[in-house]
Amino acid sequence: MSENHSHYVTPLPVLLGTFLALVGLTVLTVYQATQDHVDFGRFEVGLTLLIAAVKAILVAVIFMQLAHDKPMNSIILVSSILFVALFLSITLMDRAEYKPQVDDYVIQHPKTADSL
Amino acid sequence: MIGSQLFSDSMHLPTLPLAGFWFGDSATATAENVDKVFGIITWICIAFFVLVVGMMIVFIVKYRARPGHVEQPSPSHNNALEIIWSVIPILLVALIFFLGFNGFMDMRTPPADSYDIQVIASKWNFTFQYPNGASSPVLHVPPDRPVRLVQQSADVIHSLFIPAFRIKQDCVPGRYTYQWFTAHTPGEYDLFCAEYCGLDHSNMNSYVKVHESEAAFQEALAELSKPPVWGPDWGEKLWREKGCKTCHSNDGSAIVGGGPTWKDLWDKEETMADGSKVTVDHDYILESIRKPQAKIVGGYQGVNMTAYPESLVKPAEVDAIIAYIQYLSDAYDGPTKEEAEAAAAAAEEGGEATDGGGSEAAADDQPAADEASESSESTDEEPAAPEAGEEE
Amino acid sequence: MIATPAQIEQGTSHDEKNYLNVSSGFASWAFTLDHKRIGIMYLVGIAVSLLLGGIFALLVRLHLWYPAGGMFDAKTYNEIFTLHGAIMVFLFIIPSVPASLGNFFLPIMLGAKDVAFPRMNLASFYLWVIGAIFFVSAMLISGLDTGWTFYTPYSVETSTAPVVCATMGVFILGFSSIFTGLNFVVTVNTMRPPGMTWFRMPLFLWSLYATGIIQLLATPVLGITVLLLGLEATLHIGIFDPKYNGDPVLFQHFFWFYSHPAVYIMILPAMGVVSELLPVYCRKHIFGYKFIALSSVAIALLGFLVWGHHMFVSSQSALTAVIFSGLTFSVAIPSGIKVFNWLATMYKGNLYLTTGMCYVLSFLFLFTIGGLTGLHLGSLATDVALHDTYFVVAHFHYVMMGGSLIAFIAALFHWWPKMFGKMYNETWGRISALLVFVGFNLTFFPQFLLGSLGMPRRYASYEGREGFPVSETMLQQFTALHRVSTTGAMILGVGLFIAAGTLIAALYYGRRAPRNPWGGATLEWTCQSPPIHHNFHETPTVGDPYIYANLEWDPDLEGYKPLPPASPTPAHEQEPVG
Amino acid sequence: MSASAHADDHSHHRFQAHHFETGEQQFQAGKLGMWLFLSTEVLFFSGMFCAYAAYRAAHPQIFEDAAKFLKPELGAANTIVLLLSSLTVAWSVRCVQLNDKKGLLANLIITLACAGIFMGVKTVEYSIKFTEGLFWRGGYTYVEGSHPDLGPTHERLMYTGLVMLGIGVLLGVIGIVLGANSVGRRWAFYALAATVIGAGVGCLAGNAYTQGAEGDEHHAEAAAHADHEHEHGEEAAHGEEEAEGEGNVAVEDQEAVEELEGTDRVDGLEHPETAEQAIEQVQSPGEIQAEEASADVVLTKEKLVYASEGPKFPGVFFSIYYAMTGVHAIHILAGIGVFVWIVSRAARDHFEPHYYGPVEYTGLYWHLVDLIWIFLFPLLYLIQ
Repeated sequence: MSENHSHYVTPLPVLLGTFLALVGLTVLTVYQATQDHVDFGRFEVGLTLLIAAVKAILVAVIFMQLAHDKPMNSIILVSSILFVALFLSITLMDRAEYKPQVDDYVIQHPKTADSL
Repeated sequence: MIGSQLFSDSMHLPTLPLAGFWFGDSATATAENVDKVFGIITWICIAFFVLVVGMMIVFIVKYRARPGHVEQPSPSHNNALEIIWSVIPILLVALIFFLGFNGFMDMRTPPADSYDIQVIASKWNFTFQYPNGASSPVLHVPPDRPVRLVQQSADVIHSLFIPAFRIKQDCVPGRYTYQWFTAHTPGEYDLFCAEYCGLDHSNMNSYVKVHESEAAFQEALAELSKPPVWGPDWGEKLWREKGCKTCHSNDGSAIVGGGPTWKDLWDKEETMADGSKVTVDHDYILESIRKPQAKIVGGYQGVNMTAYPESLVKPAEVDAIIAYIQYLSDAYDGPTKEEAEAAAAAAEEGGEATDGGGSEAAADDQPAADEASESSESTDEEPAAPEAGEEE
Repeated sequence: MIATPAQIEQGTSHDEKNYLNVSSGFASWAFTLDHKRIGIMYLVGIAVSLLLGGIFALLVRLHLWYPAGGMFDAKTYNEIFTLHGAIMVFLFIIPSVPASLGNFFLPIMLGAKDVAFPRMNLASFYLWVIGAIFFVSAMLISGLDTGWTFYTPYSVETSTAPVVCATMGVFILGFSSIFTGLNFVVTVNTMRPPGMTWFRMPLFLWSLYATGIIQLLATPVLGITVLLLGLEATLHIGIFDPKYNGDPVLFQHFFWFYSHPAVYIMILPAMGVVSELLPVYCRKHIFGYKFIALSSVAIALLGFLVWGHHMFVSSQSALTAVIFSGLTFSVAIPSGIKVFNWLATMYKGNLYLTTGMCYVLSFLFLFTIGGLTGLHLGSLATDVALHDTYFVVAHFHYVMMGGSLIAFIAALFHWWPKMFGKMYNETWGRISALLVFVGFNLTFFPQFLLGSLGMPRRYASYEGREGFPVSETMLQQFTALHRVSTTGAMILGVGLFIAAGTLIAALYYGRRAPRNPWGGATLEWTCQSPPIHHNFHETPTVGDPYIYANLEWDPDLEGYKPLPPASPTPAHEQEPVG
Repeated sequence: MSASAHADDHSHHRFQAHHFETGEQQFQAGKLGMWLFLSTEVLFFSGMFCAYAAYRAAHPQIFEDAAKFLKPELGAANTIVLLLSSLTVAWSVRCVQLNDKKGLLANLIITLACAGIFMGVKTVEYSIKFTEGLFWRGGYTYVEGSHPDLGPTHERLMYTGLVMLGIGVLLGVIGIVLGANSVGRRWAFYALAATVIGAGVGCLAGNAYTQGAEGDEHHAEAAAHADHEHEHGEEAAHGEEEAEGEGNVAVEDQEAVEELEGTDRVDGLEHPETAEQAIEQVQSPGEIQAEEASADVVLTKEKLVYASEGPKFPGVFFSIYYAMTGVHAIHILAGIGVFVWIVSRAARDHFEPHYYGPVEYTGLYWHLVDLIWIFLFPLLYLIQ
């Protein structure tokens, strides 16, 4: 190790611990989705995505070292996610709004087996 | 109905002379409102334009570099000034937004009792279908009655635009779209396709006919719902209106990017792309209309004809088209026009005699037999035309 | 601007090898990592694109002289307007100011030797070339008739090969654009010299920084959009094509999420150019520096919130339309702030009407009209009437051509002496500016009237079809206005050719340019004309880039030279803005 | 951190570009550039996430039906493989910071092997779907209830895996021979060998697992099918002549449609024939039928829409599946290419604690690719 080195070096236990946590969360989410005992109904998707988000944050903060990096880099990542949210939210809101016009048309014009 | 409430408020705005300079005819209340909003915005624009360009010209004259003239000290920033020229525009654009919002909500909110006309846009035609089953390439509307256009598209995106009504709405394939208007001035107004839709986009125009009275409208509608008695005549009309014309010639000429000509097509033995041979008969033509990709004549593989389901071309119309194709063949031996008309006259006489002279039936039940079931169902909802009785 | 001893001894090092003659041969250009040479190569490519797009534009105008269309059949006309739009947008305007002038001047204005990633910079240029080749091949295959917007399902229904070719081109050009933006943002962030705080950066850099942000955040969405479009056209993945259960309106959301911010990729650098040139030619400190700088960033960010105003009649829901209309007006504010600040900068100045200044004034006039007519289109009720008509065509030409192109030409005249070390002919320059101004207004103002009368855009003829003629009054109005417009276009074309001729003639016949012909106080005027390979011998010191009191006209140099640092300046002008 | 502290005390390392003042400036510029690039990647993928969300929101049924064709176990295995590779990448950065060349190379090689395994498993998944006809919308040929013979596919996959193992070993040997006098070249071959061997292992393991799982499934399905037939016995008695191949509509549904037509008129559109058409053409994909076989059926508007979308509609799910995983796989391939180059440079001692930017940047890229998979996996495989 170079003594005057100033970049943050992630300790090995932290790396390994993060990895184990990630594997644990993966097992958890697969179990949650495939078992039949507990059904969260419509919250299932949200729960699955929540677990994914926790995993993503672990990777970003520890593996990608955002915790010990310049704040600018975190700002970049967060703002890109904000723009994705903007894009998705308005587009999806619009689609939900005009869905009836599509549905009515689809019912009136069913596609048959041999049409495209 | 907040929209129309607010909308009626903005009707009190003074008329601005500028609108007349920019726009042509206006035939709806919506159009007048749009013109007013346009006028207000334009005046605001002119005020700002004069301010900016006027100051610019004054500065150019006053401060231009010339012998003996040097720049004068002045502050390089002034927060109060910055805030003033940020806030005033904010207030003005808020006003403009509000005016536009009012008019728009009105445009997008058809009255509950509006008269529905189906619009089927296809390359490169609009077909307007009326509740009694009649259809036409020209939009016929009654005066002073809200009309809702229920729009769909058979192929790509089109947009129905009536400049004199200041309305426009895309016809999007795979869904319905709507717009409405109440035309108050009878006359004929241009109608355009405003969304680029390919080769003949610029020829996808038509016109709106706002009739003088409800009676005249009903009369026109009754006239429209009579199919021409002679098949080839009707077929030729369909050939023009349904867009067949753009790809299939009727005189033997070849159309670039189009399909086979209809001239002498009947009974011809065609060689398909896969080598098989097919004789052009009723079934083959029907299939080619419903499922154009099923059998493709050799040499036309790249041509991608749109399928025409029953919603676009009814069975009777297919028969008319077939009659027209038969007529285009040299070997045509079907009835002549005179014979057909004589036969129809005879049939009508017979029909009248047995009918007992029902007055309502005369107005609506004109369509061909195969359409009767549809029209009788759909006319239930139709408010009875007040003048229908007087016509008898 | 505080002068350093190194700058005072200007004129002595005139004979040093500059970036143009430091090495020669094809390879020395083709593989150069020098941002200046890359900028020049971009400039050449962009000029060729402009010429090509301009020829197509003139063909369109000539064709519309007659109501039935005078020159081409409908198919050819559709291809020509598509190529005009696509070439102008993707190959010309988007890279114009940033990739050529930005590349050349951004590092110099920062006092840096190069951009942060010179190799990526070169890659960006070659990606542009490859993208352009794809476009040209789409043109040669012929049949690209979708309009530059590639709306589905038409774009997946018409002939596939040219569409796939063109979308591949767009995809690649997108990466070129991303690389340029990324380079600029990183360079500005990490390579500012000591003393150059954020609020001491020249405003041109602020605008390029804001542009870079848009390029980074918007362009990838275009990338995925055209990728999915290509897959739709070839494999029918059913995301955008209703025939396969896709949604064409979804495509429009995807497309405009990029393409609206792209409008600001086009106009922001132009605004930066104006903010840079105006104070120099007025000999005044820019008014409201902070407001102009921050309004650039505000425009960049607000530009992402308004894409739906391209879709008011495209059957997006009424709710969405109302939201987007409201947000659209928010963009008017920072644009207005800029215009007022520019005007205030002229106040009590000493205005030198050089060619550059003439074009800048032209910009102010045209951009004001372009911006104000945006109000008609942002307002919902009027947009329904005006959408997809010539009103829209006129509006965006006033903004993009009257804005971006005019500012681009202004910048070329302003910086030409620095880039090539030669002065151009001022008389011919002013003539070109006048012709362009007159021709432009004659071309596009009638189009506002055409549009409000109801003339739809992208029409190959305007007499109506057989059996359905356009009404007589309309036809007469359309014909007259189209003819005025076509006449104007010819004048505009002549003006642009004279401008190009003036600049090219300067290379051969122009007198040698001094270091600082206009008296600018930004760092590029402290280095030699043309600059040496590494721009500066040592990192220059930095002050306020808009204080001109320390510069003095020297008739011998025929340019400005710095006064000794001790010279007193009026207190209010020294006041730091940052 | 240390930008200013660093500025004065460092001699220029050999890879410092001329236009940077210090190595630290270069490092930070590169890192910022990489983060900006990653933000563009996030936006790039957002388009596909948007398409996913749009279609899922409109047709949840389709997505749940179609997802049953994906094997969560394979996805989970791939997730863990990618997480492991993320760990080794982070670890390799730590190694280079600590000047541990052996650790750096070892970690990078493991990363590449993981990338290989990931691609191997993906090959298995894609091959099997192609055999079953589960293509994107335009090419979708899957027929409900059909069970294509997967035997030849499994066989082919097994040979593919074995061939890959062979190629991997061969690449290793070539590395030893050709790289005798170039350590960089030798390690580049080792890196490639590790990737290809990984791919072979992934292919074989994935193949073996799916083959085993299918066996079980067939048994279970056969049993379930018998029950199913039983339930439907009564309806069959009503007489469904056109039952062959196309699927059929439950008779109760017809009444429901009539009821719907009466009550829920579709926005003023009077097309009496269309509702009938819908009934005629409802190709009830097995799922609806199975669920709605019970007595009290109400054919909701949603179900009517679903039935009207056409038999190939589930292809839209696979369009999005292939687009998302395909683009992701392209990113993995690009990452593999860059890592091979990094291994080669690392072997040539190019990196040291003062200059390791390329390792860090590539690592960031790799983490992002992993990050995207973290979202793809539950969205595509775990929605039920």
